[in-house]
Amino acid sequence: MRDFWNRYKRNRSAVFGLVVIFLVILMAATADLLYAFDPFRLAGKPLSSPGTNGFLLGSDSLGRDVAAGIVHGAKTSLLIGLVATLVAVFIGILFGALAGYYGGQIDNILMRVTEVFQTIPSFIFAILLVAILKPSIYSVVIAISVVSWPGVARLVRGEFLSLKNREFVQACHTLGMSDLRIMLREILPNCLSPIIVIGSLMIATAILIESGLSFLGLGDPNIMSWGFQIGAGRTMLRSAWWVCTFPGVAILITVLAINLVGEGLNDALNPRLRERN
Amino acid sequence: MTRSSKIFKFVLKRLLQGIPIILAIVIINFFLLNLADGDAVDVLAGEAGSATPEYMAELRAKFGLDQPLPVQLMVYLKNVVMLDLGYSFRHDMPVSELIVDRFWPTALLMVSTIILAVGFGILLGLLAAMRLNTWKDAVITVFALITYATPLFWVGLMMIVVFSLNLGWFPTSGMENVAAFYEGWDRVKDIAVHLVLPTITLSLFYLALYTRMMRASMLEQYGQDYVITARAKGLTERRITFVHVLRNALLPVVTMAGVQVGALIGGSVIVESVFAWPGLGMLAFESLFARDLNLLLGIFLLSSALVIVVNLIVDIIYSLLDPRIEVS
Amino acid sequence: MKQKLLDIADLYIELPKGADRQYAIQKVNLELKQGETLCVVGESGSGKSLTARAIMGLLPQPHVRVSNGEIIFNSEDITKVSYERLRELRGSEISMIFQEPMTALNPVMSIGSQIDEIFRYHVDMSKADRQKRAVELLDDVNLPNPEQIMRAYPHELSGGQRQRAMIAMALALKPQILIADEPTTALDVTTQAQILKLIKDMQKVYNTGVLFITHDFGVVADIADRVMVMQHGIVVESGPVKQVLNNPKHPYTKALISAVPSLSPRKAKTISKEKVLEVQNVCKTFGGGRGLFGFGRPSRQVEALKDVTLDLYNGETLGVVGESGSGKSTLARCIIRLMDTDSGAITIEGTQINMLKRKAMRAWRNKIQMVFQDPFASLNPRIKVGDIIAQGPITQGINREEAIKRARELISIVGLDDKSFDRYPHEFSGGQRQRIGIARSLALKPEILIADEPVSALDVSIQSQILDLLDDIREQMKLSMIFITHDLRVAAQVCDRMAVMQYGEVVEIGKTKDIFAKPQHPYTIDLLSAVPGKDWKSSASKKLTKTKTKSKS
Amino acid sequence: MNNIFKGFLVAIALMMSSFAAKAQEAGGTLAFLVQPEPPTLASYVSTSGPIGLVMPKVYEGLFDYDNDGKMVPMLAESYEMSADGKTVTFKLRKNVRWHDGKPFTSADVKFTILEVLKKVHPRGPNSFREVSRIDTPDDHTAIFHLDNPAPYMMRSFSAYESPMVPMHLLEGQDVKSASLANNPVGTGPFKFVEWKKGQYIRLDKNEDYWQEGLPYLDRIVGRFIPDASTRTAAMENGEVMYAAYNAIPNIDAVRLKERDDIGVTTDGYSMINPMALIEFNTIEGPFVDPAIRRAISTAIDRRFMIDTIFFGYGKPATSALSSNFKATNLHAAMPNYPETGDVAAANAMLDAAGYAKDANGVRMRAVLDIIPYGEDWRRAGEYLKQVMGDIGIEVELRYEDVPTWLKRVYHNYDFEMNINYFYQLPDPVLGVHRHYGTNQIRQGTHFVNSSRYSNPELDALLDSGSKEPDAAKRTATYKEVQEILAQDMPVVNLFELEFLTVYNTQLKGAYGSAMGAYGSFREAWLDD
Repeated sequence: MRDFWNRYKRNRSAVFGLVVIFLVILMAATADLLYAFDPFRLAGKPLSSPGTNGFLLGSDSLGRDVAAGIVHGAKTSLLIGLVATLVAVFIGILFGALAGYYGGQIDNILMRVTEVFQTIPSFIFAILLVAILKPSIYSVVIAISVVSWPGVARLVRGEFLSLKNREFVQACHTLGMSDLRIMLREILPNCLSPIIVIGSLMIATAILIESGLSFLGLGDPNIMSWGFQIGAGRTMLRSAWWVCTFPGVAILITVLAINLVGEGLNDALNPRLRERN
Repeated sequence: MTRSSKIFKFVLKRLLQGIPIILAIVIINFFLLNLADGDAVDVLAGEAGSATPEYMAELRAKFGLDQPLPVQLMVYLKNVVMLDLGYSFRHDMPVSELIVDRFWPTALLMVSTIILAVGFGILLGLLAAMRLNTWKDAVITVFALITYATPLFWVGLMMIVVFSLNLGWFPTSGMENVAAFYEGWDRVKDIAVHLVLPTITLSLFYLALYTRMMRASMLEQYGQDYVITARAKGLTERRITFVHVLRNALLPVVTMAGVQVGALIGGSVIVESVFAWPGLGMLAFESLFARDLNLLLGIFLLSSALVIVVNLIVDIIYSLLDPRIEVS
Repeated sequence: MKQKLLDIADLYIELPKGADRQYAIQKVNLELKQGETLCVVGESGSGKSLTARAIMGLLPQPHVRVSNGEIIFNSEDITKVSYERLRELRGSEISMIFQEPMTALNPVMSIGSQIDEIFRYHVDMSKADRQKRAVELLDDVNLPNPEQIMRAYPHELSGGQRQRAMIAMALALKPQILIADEPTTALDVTTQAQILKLIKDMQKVYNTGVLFITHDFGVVADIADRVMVMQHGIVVESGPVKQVLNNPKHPYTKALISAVPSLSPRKAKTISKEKVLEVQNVCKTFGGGRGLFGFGRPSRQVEALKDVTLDLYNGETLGVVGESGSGKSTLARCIIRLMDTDSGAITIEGTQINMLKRKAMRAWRNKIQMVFQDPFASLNPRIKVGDIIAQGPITQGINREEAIKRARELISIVGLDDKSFDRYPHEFSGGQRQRIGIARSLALKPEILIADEPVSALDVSIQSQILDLLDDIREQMKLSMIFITHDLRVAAQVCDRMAVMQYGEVVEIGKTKDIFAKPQHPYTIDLLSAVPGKDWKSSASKKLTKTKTKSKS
Repeated sequence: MNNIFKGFLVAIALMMSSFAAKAQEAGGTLAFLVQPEPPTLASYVSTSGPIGLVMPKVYEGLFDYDNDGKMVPMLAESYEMSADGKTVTFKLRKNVRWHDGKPFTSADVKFTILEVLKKVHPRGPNSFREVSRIDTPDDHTAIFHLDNPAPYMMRSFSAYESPMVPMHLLEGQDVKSASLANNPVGTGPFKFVEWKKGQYIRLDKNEDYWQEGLPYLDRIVGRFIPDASTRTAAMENGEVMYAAYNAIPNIDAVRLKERDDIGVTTDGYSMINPMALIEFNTIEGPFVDPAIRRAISTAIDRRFMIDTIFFGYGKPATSALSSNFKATNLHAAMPNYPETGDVAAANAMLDAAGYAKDANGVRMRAVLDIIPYGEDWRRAGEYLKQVMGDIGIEVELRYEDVPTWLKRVYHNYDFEMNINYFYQLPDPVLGVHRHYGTNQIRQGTHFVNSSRYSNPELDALLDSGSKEPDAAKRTATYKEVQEILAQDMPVVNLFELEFLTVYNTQLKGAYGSAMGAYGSFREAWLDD
């Protein structure tokens, strides 16, 4: 663990990313302290520019506080990113592990299913799912997970394929260990590093997809998120730039930071790739 | 077996393998769409202003929407097998005509985006890897990270503001100048000018992706044993980079490009919407909200087929780049 | 008088901060003359490879660099010349071949174009001339069908062919110095012998000075004129080959030499008549590609085992010897049910275990266990050593406390510190890991132990320790053992009987002594004659045994 | 007052004629926004908005209507009505040809009215319900025989409302699926050339147009741009010159208005009278009690909604009827419609009605559905959620797509309250009755009485309102109607929408008529 941290901290931008994410999480966690009111509240004069009328980052067309929205929206955006990724990773591990471990017809069938989901134009499919399930935070999470798991499945399958022939796994067979135990206890922990790396990048992508869905008007109307703010502010980009610029910057910074952390994790977990020799 | 006949067999096999996938996609979407509330008739009636229930029932009968679902599905599948994608409820036109109309703009945007993203991605990744840990590497890396992390529509809107309104270099939207209706060569130039902003916008995200990937891939390949061999042979760094490392480093990028095609078709919805580009993405979006079942299924069918074909092409390119992979 | 080609004086190579030592090599002095072969011998981590790289100017800079000393090649100091000059020297004056010809060749370029490059970057020749010269080269290194090889890609050649191509490439411009970094380690013995001969032959033709890096004294005995022994970056001994091999001065050299297994087989012991394992007519086929939708019969097939029959008697060690692709590992995996057999019978105590269902097989798992080849791949890096050893008994239904007690006992039996129990595998060296692997296999108190190349990934000095340990344990626990190896020297040391396999068939089986004395099958004869250093070792070992007996008496 | 108004009109007329005096320049292409892309071009089957933007340029009606509502002869030169009002004789214009060269005759009129509009048009069966027979004694005379007098029919002959279609291209076919739908052949000033899906519809000048010298423009192109910001950018860049029905968002219109080359007008919508409102489910759910509905109406700050969401365009509703009906003396301001809202009063009303707040200040929970026609309505929903929260009604917003929403509100009645907007049209009979009449509770029919409000007293008043010829009595009747509705409030009116047309000032002669964007553009021209 210490080793890992030593390797991680060698990548300065990854440390920077970690600090930023920490700050965003802190912001989300203390949202109710920083802005102790409903972010949808009509807090003052509409379309106040940043710094006027007591609005740090300005207000939107209904007079809602953009800063309050960003702080409260952080919670939603991070949660959507995290939950959608967890669900996708779970499905991906399920498919990938079974396919990679058992091979043969099971692999064949599961990979065909994966291929189907990889072939469907993903964003349109996500839109379809949200439209059918009706826009809500749950349908957004489901849609993002459904379109993101095939990548994980392929990755996990590849890892399982190579790990299942490793001698330590064969040793477990010779001890008479059950398949489930071998998969969960022996193989899975050994492919966690690439899963963590791809997972961290998926959180970033999920946040971007959420904002894209909100841009098209498919976000949850009852929950403040950065995507919602952008969707609500995009028509006034020219007249009141701050309404959707600040949430856009929030997304940019968060996604950037998550990416930096992802790369840092990648470097630290796969030290081989770190530098040119 | 000769190489070309091998490739032919491979292509045939892959296309046949694609059929069940496409069918599965069509069937999944058929049932998903039927889970949704409301149908095409509701939308048409809602738009028309008012319509009596009798009139709506008549329309449903005309569209075949009064049949039980399995019957509808069988009828649809039977027609698809006969290469008939059916009739768009909303547009009152054969789906195939509608789709073909919108296919070319989509293909144009896709191809130009892929070329731009892959081409520049490879170039920038290469440059960053060659100038590792210099300011050039830093600039490229930061550029890639930022473009990767910026929401697409934001980039699009900003492009319009800067390049159309402030600088006046490019039109804001559309595929052709609708006042002029150019013919021949002028039309090609006109479309090219309209293509610039949407292509840049859509490709920025993928450009960033490929840049980062190419950089990492180059670095990985630089660490391989054959590079040491090449150095031991007294080759120049130039030759090592551009002949030995580059070709090996391209492999994962090519694979990635193939995987991304599906996402690209879908991801273009936003760009099509922002730039009023007449592609399949927007058509799918509209037909979804119009519950234009046949049209949406047709788009899913075509775009899935497109993804499969592009993946096939990528695989063939891959096998040309990597002699270890045989097309079979 | 042979001209001095290379003169290394007082060379230090510095490692980056945070490495396990400051210098990779210290105070290295070395000379190489025309037509001479200098062997640099050492175990992993001795700094022998970095020394070679330094001569080519191929250190992984800037982290690893020459911090002191000079490398004079024909009156030029290689550590000081310009990059451009260095590039000129590489490939034309000094060239190099590597251990792994597969990774050392660019996988996506044809052999022809990889050879062609050398000419293009060093001499001015027309395309046709270059082409012609390349074909000649491939012909010189005895590659069949040179024109076809020109067009081939590395993956289409066998390991030996790839190494020949590498040699052709290295010798293309008749360099004065050839550096060979463990060029035969990854090859089978018979191939190794051929490659060594090839290098010798080429050396004669071109009068090249060869710097040969190896860990195998057998190879040294076959090829070297002079020897230099390195340990932890320091040259501990050097001198003419006969002197070093037969009269080692430094204790490390002595230890290394005595660890080299002798080719003379061990004393045969009386073998019990009781069969503990019978393998009868076992066949195994691997399938290739499948039909259109991934269903249906496999289309390409490889026969890995053809009608294999052998018995294991109580208390004996049966060696299964063969080169890569002979089917020896497949056999081991079929016996322990990691793979299913296609036909035939594998019988223990009257039960045909190869037909048992997975669940039914579970009960038989504690009869038969396995020790794996790669100590790094055979231990799960995420699980503590104690748990690795204890998990077998726990799986078999023994309660946890009991299992842990047994694990602690085994840890001491295999000669590890009790503290090892709570550590992770990566904290251990290769030899220690192999001990852990042995402890794991013993935890179920098996009656039969299959050892699949248990020492081939280890340094020589460690090898003998592990072999001794296995022998002790076999005595102590009354095991019967199947010992799989490619190395006849090792087989000679541990096996009571041995079976020689080729292309999935057992071509010869019998007492070890008998086979070594009177091999019947031509393949066995080939194998025996290909063992490196056999002439030296058989004489040397006699001598050593003599000295041993002397000191005892 | 009246005189001043007339004087004003004269001034405008003079100004117009002075424009006319400056020679209209022929030629040029007009690109205008059509938003969204129309489903088909069959304006004889659908009255969908975007179809109306395009098709009146191709198909013509028998008459047009000027700003005063006077009939302007188009395909018909004149008409005569019999004394009993049961026979109407139309004299048709001669030398009018369809775009394919065939002459336009009385047979076309007869076919259009009887076989097309009366059968497949959404409003035709209503407009022409009394027409029993049409005689065509010659090619240029059409005699309508009515069962009862139908003066309202005479207001339905515009190109948008009742387009004349070619009999020779429809006869003997299923009108609903005829290929004419997407290849229209009309008599209008512009000919259909092509429809590039997702891009534009192109109409070229009809060189053989019956009115000599018209149209001025060589070509008009309707462009589809899905994204609002991009529409604005295209307008700013001069890539399109005309955008009606809020195709340019109000916030941008307000900004663009400041520019010299762009104008903004609210003219051209007087026939439609749009009203934003909340429909309540009066049968089940939390809003059965009218007291709650009154409290909600009282709490809402209508001025705030207009100013923040529509940037000042719109008028606060003051009754069930639009203030535009003041012109016909039908409108009367009612209580429970405070312009800037009165949360305290609303809370008091709810307290009085016995709905106590719980510890969290919540009296009840409810779901508010939002009409899925764009961001503005989402903003309205978000505002309403806040203001209802202030009076102890905790609201959850629901925003679904069009088909789901239509099904929910007008078929399943599975809603509690719903933001919507209705066209009140030129007369309450046409646009208002459908909200409240018991006979308008028609499950499965869109935009009728989804509140399922049923009040026999009101039904009687509405019935007399539609038949009463006397203006004063009608005023009284509708005052009573409005009083009842202000008490029962099955629907809370929010504000009268003002649609905006944004145009490039180079474009002349295309705006300011009663039909506005649904006009023919035959007199539009470009001034360099």
